[in-house]
Amino acid sequence: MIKVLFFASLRQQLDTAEYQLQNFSGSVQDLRAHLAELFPSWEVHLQADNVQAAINQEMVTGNAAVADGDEVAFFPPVTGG
Amino acid sequence: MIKVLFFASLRQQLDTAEYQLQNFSGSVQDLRAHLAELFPSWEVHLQADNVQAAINQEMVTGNAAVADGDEVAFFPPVTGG
Amino acid sequence: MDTIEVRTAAISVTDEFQALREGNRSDGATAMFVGSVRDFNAGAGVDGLTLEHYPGMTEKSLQRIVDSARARWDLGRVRVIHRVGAMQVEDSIVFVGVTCAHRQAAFSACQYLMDRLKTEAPFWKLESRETGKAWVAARDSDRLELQKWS
Amino acid sequence: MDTIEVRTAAISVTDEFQALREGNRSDGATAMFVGSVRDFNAGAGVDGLTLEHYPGMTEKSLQRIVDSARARWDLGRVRVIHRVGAMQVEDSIVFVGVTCAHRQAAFSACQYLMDRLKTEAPFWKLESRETGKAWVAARDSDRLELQKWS
Repeated sequence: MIKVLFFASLRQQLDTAEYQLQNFSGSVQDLRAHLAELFPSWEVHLQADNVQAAINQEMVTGNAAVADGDEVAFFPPVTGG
Repeated sequence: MIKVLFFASLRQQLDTAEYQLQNFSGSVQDLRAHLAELFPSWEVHLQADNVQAAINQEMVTGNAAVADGDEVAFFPPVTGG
Repeated sequence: MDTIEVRTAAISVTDEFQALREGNRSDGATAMFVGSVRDFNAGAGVDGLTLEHYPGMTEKSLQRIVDSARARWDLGRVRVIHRVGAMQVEDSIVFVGVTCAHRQAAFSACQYLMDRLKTEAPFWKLESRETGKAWVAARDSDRLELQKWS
Repeated sequence: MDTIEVRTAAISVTDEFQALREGNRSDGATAMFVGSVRDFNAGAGVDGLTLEHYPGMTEKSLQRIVDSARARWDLGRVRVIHRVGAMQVEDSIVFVGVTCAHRQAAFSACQYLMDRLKTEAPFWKLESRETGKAWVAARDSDRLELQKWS
């Protein structure tokens, strides 16, 4: 099982804070494509150039591998401080 | 009349905070030499390389001209903050 | 001694300064930065904002940034406090304070912590503007500021 | 809005921060520096110190430094408070605080004010050490720091 989290504007656009996925293997980029196939309305938001990703609370690039049990998060560029 | 002020370690070394002088004309450097002549024990302290000078509360270099009515100050490098 | 807090409670600069200084006899320098809610972001009047974060990752990210600052400079106490939730104009959003024996290192570390926090720590601002709510856009200038540390 | 004070009364960071922020809706950034009496200057234990200054020239010098900072950066409020007279270890000697719309300018201006104050403003420290009283020597490193502003 893979837990996928969405934050901030992305969470609002997808109207989803968390989504759980069974039986996935591939990269972060593959996961984005897979979710966009499952929910076509997500594609434009999830595939935006500036969307960032973390695996198990560490920032990663698109080719990082997702493993079973991982927590994967997608979010826009950060704006704290 | 010229008012001459001394601060910090220089004030302690000369044991003088203020000295008033009549009928002087010349540069700051000339004033140091003049005072060292008047008080030979001041020479080593007043002519030290790191002694700084101000005329009318503005920093100056040794060749600045001293005029009647001026307030001239001598002091060591500053150490505030 | 690091203190890292992500919290809804208001920030007290009085308390933060006291925690940085109390019993601290060896660090002559204290550099501090406070980021406040201002009312003219992007031209539209701002009434307040809501800070969202990624619980768990945010704290880890801040700790990594502080660790990295300590690896660069010999620091005394470091405090990073970031509010989340709803805030009003003039409220403090973030406090970063550093003590050090040396002034330049205190300034550099404080600025470094803010520069990295701004570009790495998972916080997002939702502003309440006259025209409605809007997510604040990240600024390229914040990314460019990182170059001075590389 | 400049506030420049040379005074014997203790410095309150609480009061200073409030004066920088109260009703300040446009400046999101506040950078502050506090210099404190520390106890290991030059290796000898320090109990306290006495700050001497040049009344009149000191205030003029600080005003000129603040004017020069304002010519370099678009600053909001600037506060420079320097204590004189007798102080104990852990007391605050100097507070410099700057508000600005931009973080980098706030940091730069605060550091610039301290760098120039350290090398130009007529203050002198007399330390009470275990070995007796001693005037603090100026440090070459303080003069070198000025180069980054030229």
